[in-house]
Amino acid sequence: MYLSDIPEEAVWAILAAPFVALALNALITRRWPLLSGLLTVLAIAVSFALSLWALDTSWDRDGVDLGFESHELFAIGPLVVNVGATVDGLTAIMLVVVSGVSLLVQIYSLAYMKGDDGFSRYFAFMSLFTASMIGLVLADSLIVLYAFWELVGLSSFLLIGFWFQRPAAAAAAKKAFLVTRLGDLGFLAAILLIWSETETFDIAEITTIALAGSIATGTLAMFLLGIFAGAVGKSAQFPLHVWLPDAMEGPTPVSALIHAATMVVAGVYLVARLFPIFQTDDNIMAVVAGIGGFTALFAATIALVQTDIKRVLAYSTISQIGYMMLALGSGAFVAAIFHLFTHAFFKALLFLGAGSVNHAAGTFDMREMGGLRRIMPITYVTFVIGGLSLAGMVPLAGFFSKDEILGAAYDDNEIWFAVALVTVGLTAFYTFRAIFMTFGGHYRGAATAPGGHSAHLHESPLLMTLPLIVLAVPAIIAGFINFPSEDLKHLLEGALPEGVEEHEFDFSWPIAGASLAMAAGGILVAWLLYGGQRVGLTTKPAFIRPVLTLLENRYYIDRVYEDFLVGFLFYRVGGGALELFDRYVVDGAVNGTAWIAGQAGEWGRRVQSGQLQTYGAVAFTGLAVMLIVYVAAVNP
Amino acid sequence: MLSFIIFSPLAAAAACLLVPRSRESSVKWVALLGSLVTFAATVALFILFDKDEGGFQYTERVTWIDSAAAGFELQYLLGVDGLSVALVVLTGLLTVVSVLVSFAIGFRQREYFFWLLVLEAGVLGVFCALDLILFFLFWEVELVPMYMLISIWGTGRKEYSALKFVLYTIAGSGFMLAGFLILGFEAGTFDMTALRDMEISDAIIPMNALFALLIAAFVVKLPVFPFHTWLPDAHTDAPTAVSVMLAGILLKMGGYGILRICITILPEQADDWALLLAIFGAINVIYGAILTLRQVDLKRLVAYSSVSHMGYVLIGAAALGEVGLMGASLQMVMHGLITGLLFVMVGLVYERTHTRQISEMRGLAPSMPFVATAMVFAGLASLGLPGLAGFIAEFTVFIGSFERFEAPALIGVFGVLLAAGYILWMIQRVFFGPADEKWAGLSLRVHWWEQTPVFMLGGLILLLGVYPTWLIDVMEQGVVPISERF
Amino acid sequence: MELTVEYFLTVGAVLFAIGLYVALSKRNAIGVLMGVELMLNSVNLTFVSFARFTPSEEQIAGHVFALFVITVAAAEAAVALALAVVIYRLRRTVNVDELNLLRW
Amino acid sequence: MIDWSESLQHMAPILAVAIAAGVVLIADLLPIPKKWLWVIALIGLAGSIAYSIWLLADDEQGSAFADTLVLDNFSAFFQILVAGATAIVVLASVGYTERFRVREGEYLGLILVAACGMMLMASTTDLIAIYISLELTSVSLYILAAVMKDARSTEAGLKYLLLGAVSSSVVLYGMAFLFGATGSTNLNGIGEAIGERYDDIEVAVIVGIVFLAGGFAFKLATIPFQMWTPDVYEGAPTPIAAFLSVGSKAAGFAMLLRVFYTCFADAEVADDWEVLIGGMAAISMTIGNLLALRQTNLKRLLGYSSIAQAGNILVGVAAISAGNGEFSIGAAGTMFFLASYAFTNLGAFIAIIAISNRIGSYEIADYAGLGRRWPLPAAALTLCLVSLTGLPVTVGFWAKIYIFNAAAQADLWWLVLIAVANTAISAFYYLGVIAQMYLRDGDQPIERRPFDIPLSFSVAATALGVLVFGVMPIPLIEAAEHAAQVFAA
Amino acid sequence: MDELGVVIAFWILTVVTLGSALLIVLTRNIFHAVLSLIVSFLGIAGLYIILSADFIAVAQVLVYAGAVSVLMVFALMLTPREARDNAGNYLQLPGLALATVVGALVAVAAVTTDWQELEDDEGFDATSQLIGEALIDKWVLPFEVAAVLLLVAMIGAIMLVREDR
Repeated sequence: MYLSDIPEEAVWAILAAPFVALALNALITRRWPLLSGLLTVLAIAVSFALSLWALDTSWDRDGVDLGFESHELFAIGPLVVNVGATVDGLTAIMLVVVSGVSLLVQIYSLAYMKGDDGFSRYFAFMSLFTASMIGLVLADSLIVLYAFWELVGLSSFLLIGFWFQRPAAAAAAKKAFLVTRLGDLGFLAAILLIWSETETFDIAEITTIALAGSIATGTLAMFLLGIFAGAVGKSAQFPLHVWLPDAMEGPTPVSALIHAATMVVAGVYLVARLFPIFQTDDNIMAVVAGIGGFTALFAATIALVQTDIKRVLAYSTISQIGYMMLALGSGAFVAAIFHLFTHAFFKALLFLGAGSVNHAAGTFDMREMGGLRRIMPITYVTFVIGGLSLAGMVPLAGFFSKDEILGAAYDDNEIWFAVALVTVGLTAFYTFRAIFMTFGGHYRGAATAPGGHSAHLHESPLLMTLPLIVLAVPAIIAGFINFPSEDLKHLLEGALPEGVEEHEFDFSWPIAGASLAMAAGGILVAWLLYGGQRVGLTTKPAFIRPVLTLLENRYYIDRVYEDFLVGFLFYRVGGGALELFDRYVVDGAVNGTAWIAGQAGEWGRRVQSGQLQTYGAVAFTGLAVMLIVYVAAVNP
Repeated sequence: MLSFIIFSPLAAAAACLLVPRSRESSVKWVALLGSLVTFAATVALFILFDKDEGGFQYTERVTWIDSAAAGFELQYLLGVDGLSVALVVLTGLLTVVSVLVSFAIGFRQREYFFWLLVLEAGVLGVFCALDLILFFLFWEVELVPMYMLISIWGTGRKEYSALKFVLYTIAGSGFMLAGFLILGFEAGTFDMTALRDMEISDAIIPMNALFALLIAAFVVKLPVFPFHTWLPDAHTDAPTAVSVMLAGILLKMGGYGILRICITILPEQADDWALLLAIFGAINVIYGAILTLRQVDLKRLVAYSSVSHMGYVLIGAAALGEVGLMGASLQMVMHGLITGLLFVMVGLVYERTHTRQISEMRGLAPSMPFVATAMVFAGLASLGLPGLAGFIAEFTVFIGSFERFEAPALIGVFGVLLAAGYILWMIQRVFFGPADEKWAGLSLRVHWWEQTPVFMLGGLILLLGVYPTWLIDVMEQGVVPISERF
Repeated sequence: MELTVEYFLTVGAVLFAIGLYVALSKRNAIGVLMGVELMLNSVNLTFVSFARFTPSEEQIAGHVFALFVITVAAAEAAVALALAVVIYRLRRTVNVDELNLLRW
Repeated sequence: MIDWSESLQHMAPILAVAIAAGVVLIADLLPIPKKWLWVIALIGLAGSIAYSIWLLADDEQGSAFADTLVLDNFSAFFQILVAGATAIVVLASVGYTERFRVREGEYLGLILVAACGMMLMASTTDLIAIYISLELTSVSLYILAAVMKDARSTEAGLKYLLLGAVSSSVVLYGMAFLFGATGSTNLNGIGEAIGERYDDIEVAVIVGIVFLAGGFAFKLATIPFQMWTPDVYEGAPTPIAAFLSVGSKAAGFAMLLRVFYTCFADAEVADDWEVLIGGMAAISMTIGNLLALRQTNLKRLLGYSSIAQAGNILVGVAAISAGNGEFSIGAAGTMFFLASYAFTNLGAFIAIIAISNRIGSYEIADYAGLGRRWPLPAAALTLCLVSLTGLPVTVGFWAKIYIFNAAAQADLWWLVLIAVANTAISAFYYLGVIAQMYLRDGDQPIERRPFDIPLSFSVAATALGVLVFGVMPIPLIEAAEHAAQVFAA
Repeated sequence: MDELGVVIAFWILTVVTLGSALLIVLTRNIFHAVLSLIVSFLGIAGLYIILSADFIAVAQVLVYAGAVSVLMVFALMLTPREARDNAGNYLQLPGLALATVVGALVAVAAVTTDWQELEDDEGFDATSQLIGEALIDKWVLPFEVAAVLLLVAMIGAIMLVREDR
């Protein structure tokens, strides 16, 4: 629109800048923490600027891939691994989201992480994450995408476990890595499968081949399921959602960037990237929609009872990604990315707000907060904006994107529409429950925060509030990018191959009205229960208590996974049995052989009694046997 | 050139013995110098190696024992192709690493470095030998040094472990020898270069049994379930440097043998056996990984992880295609680097804490940041993180084997998850968590001889993970002729 | 009836068996030696029978063989008895059962 | 009639030793220093070796004494082997006899006579001559085993004698049947007769084969006549045990090869007995190795090891069908292995003599820490044990490969498999001794004694042999193959 | 060989030989055992005569029945009375079984083999000359070796028995 076309070198520079920051952080600036931070911010700023350029270029080209060449990394016979950059509408949008949110979060972190021992390490990891995420969206081949996919997993692991001295953080980091990797197995298997079919990793080529129908439906379905498994893991969809709430052990900016705005939506991006193939198979689309819809509702219900503000947001994230999956499953490609786009802003905003609250209160437990609106006005206002956007109040960003999803769901499958609609209400409820508990009423916290420091309640410094304010803007207005303008649609549809249809959105008053009503109702209920000085239900009816217990224990899914499936069944029973097998059967056979040989030797020694005639008797027995056997064998 | 590479460690070993007892502490410098010379030679070999020219290079052929009339003609026949040249360099590198990490060895240093360098010579010989009997000779050379190294300088049940290792190896290699002799009788030569141009279709025992004999030593060495139990014992009780050598190079002798001898010489039988090999490879991966998860001893954990990782070699080799074989070969080199690094790190941890029980460690990261960082790095490489060496190899194995054997390949993929499980679990328990007061007083000092190997190995792991072409191009020269047999 | 070589061979075989039995079952070392002498005698009988009944290059060879066996047996007996005397001197027994310092 | 001059010339290597024996016995009676006796013995042995080599170089071959004795490559090989082994044993005995006050005259004389007997065993081709040489060897060795005249030594002597006598009755019975069936005492005659009418006399020949193999087993120390071995090795003076394990065994194998490869070479017969011998080999090595596992006394351990090694050597004998028209590969393997074994086992025994002379014990436990405290003999012993295990770079490695190769060429793959499995078992106890010397610390006092030059020389010679032929085995192999040309068919 | 006298002599001698050999097994007194042994040797000598082996028969009587037996008696005399029993060891029954098997095997082999017997042969007239000639011609080597053997045995026996310490 404004600039000339972006050259390939500049695209690579988007990726390279944070990598350079990583290398410098790791090798040189360890001793000067502030320098590390500034360096990272600078690098990401460069990336962001270039990303905007890429977006501009992409806009000029109607979102169609710019068609950069792939470069061969290595080749083993038919196995050729190429590295190349895809820059189409989808990528451009993602680039901007990733580098933009990242930039703001890094600025925020400069203040938030101040004084931490691992300040430099933190920014190194953050650079690694940003670079990997950029690589992920740029990748033009599945294998490179997978590589960066794993790297973002790694950075997520490193950042969740950033405060590794805390056992909970260390455990959460491991859990996050392993659970996502479980999904990645499907991804990897899908890559193997598709390679054995097509002998290429190039996404565009695979898409072309798949659309041409030259891959058997069953095989293609297996491929898509594998890919979707990867997406489910990374995007914390049911049943692999368990890692995300625990991941809140990481520093809050990390949660904002990685576990709300960018990495967790990589699954959505992946499905969107392969949307042309997905949409060929209705069954798989139903699976995607089903998982998404179910997760949206399921996670929202858990969020209802959480007392940790970050966990509320975490379950909210799971739920919102469920919406995106539902949209994709319903064929609403644009709606999904639209929601991804808006969600990135308001959810990052909410997380950063929570971090700001924590910065003051020293805790994330909402039962120990309250009344913060007076002390932290900027945080309060921006948080409410984010909350309204999340709840889907018109005319904030969240409303428009969610409305498109509801519309698509309605056209596709009414059950999931109903579910999504209910979830709107729940979303509004838990969001405002959190707002009321945190900012409303009086301060309930202890005089001292955990760790013995006195809680010094105050508004956060400018470096922290500035990103909040900046993020609040798109949280409000980002909706207009696609409604009513359809700019986003224009950009994204270019990324789809010719002939691939996506769901056409028509604004419908009844749906919008219902959605708004649900949201308002949710907020109202939240006010009734938590507004003012209220702290929820004082007397709990009998019928609701088991439900609450179930929700507070997150449907016992974590417990079943960790304690029963992995801890008991796999580790104790399976592993234990195998260990015993290894020790007593396999190794036992070895030692047993040695023992038998030794015993035979011992027994033989005893026969060697020193008694002369025994020797003679043995000799003649041997002789007789030799003769008999010989004669019997020769049979003269 | 190859003779120089093989015999220079021997010369250095002899020099180690000549150091007077009164100046025993300087023997490590002699050993370091010797290993560096050898390493330099191997690097030169790698650089000078002409990857565009086929066949074996730098061949040396001298008739050693000429008793052709008795069907027994031994040639001192050396040569390298792309496959062996990579392993030769790996050996040179890991020996330097081993010598460096042995700088802290406190007693009987002369003998120690003597045996270490003799070991290197034997291993180099295995990778360069092109005559079956010569191969066998070098194969056996390694036994006495290993026995001595483990049983004198080891820890724990060191004699038991050393003996177990030796007996297992001798038993396996004995059957291999039987196979060689039967093969040689049938073919009339022990010359591998000649054998690989032959079609051997008949022997005094069924051909598939002959294949089993030939592979016997290699499945013990690799090791393949259920012949693996010597490995955790030997690794655990060996001194650090020997664990590095053992896991880094000696296991590769098994994989190398399978590629160079079993598959190359008897392709038809390899085809018959492929499914079984793949199944056992898959068992190895899963079985080894699950047992790794159960380990409470840090070194044993790494040892069992080797069992798991060597399963990939088998899976890749069983695919019998260019990609699979390449994957197996790559996995050997990469695993050599990665596990070498892991064992170095375990050694450094042990040096500081004097325990290997994971339960006794907790929150070590602040007490030893360098070690912790390097260990995490090595662990990530081991669990197949893209961008590090292990991923390239494992991925190639999966691609290569999936076309032929889907299920073993997928089981192998599952092993990647388990690998993440045991590595992360180990890291979590050892380095993360609140620091234990027990370790508060540990010196933060890291000696240069501890740092150097880490940077050498770590740098290569990263380099190969990002840009492996330079290695692949060379190795392909050796792998393609094998895959062309099918 | 015609006495053929088989008769003599059978006598030799039975004698060999008896000699073996004596050698295996007697506790006294000299008893064992007696058994051995019987076995050698049975061999001699066999040789001489063959010399009488079966054709050979040198018909007398059987006799010569037997003669050498007799000679050697005598020499061995001398050495054996000398040993028995020495052992008796050292250990006050020539009971084979008790000569088991060397075992296992 | 006998051409005496030619006959005597053909047995000159044996005569040289015999004359040396006579001179030693007479000189013992004269009032001259005893050390001259050793010199005389060594001169006789050296002369014998020199003469054998000269005869070989001259390609002087032929039969003697009406075909009861031949001089060919085969007998020359064994004459040199036996004389060499005897010389080493003599060298190792100097200090030993002094320490235990054994009378040098008789001791040396008997050793030389036994050596004569062994050389005759390898050279004679007539059943009667074979028998009498066998007995000459045996009787001398019976006495030598008992020469210490203490309880253990005499017990060993008596056991050795009585079992030896029984075994020779078995041999004789076999010979009698062969004689009766073929009408000949000459090996070639027997072979021809069997070739002509095997079907008629099959049963008698089978009895002959089994009884000869069984009876010879006594000399070879293989099943079924193997049980005396550890007892006698333990009780006999150590140099004599070494002599038994090398010289007597080599002569026994020479005899076995000569008889079986001449008389029973007919393919129809050989197909059957190669399985018999192979079976004996397999069982011998297994029993020897298994029983050695739990030994605590080094001499007994070597006794069992000698049974196992004899099993290995029998593998070569069993491989009669491996031939190439030029020479018998099986026989060549047997001889190469014997030569290698001579170096190795003599080396082991002599190193043990050297060590045990000083520490006064043959218990393995008392060898603890010797690797540090007395490195050179310990290194020599280690080298020999490594060679016995069959690991490179020692001569035992090549011997094992060569002999297994011969078996593979004779289609005896099952035997090769059993043999290689046994190698692993044997490694266990051989390494156990090495472990004792290098891994543990011990405080068994090492007695200070004057430097024993002849003993040290023999240790050095054998260890060097093990090592040098470990690198360059081709001279030994060629010698063995040259000698095996006798059995070209 | 079908003259009645010879046949009868054969059977009598066989019975004497084997019977007295069995007596060695059965008698409790070792002197009686030696006496039985002498009788058995004499019986064998008789069988030799049937086989027209006059020289061997004489040698048998002289060496076995004479020298060896006397030697045994002599050795027994050197040991005290209580050491002179002729008891059996634990191998009584196994030994019997084993001896029976071995004997039976050999006997069966002897009977089943088709020995090529001489036709109408009357045996040797006198053997001593034949033996003598054989010993200095064809088997002169064994003859000389036997001489050495006897010398060695003598030296050895003397050396062993001599008390020099």
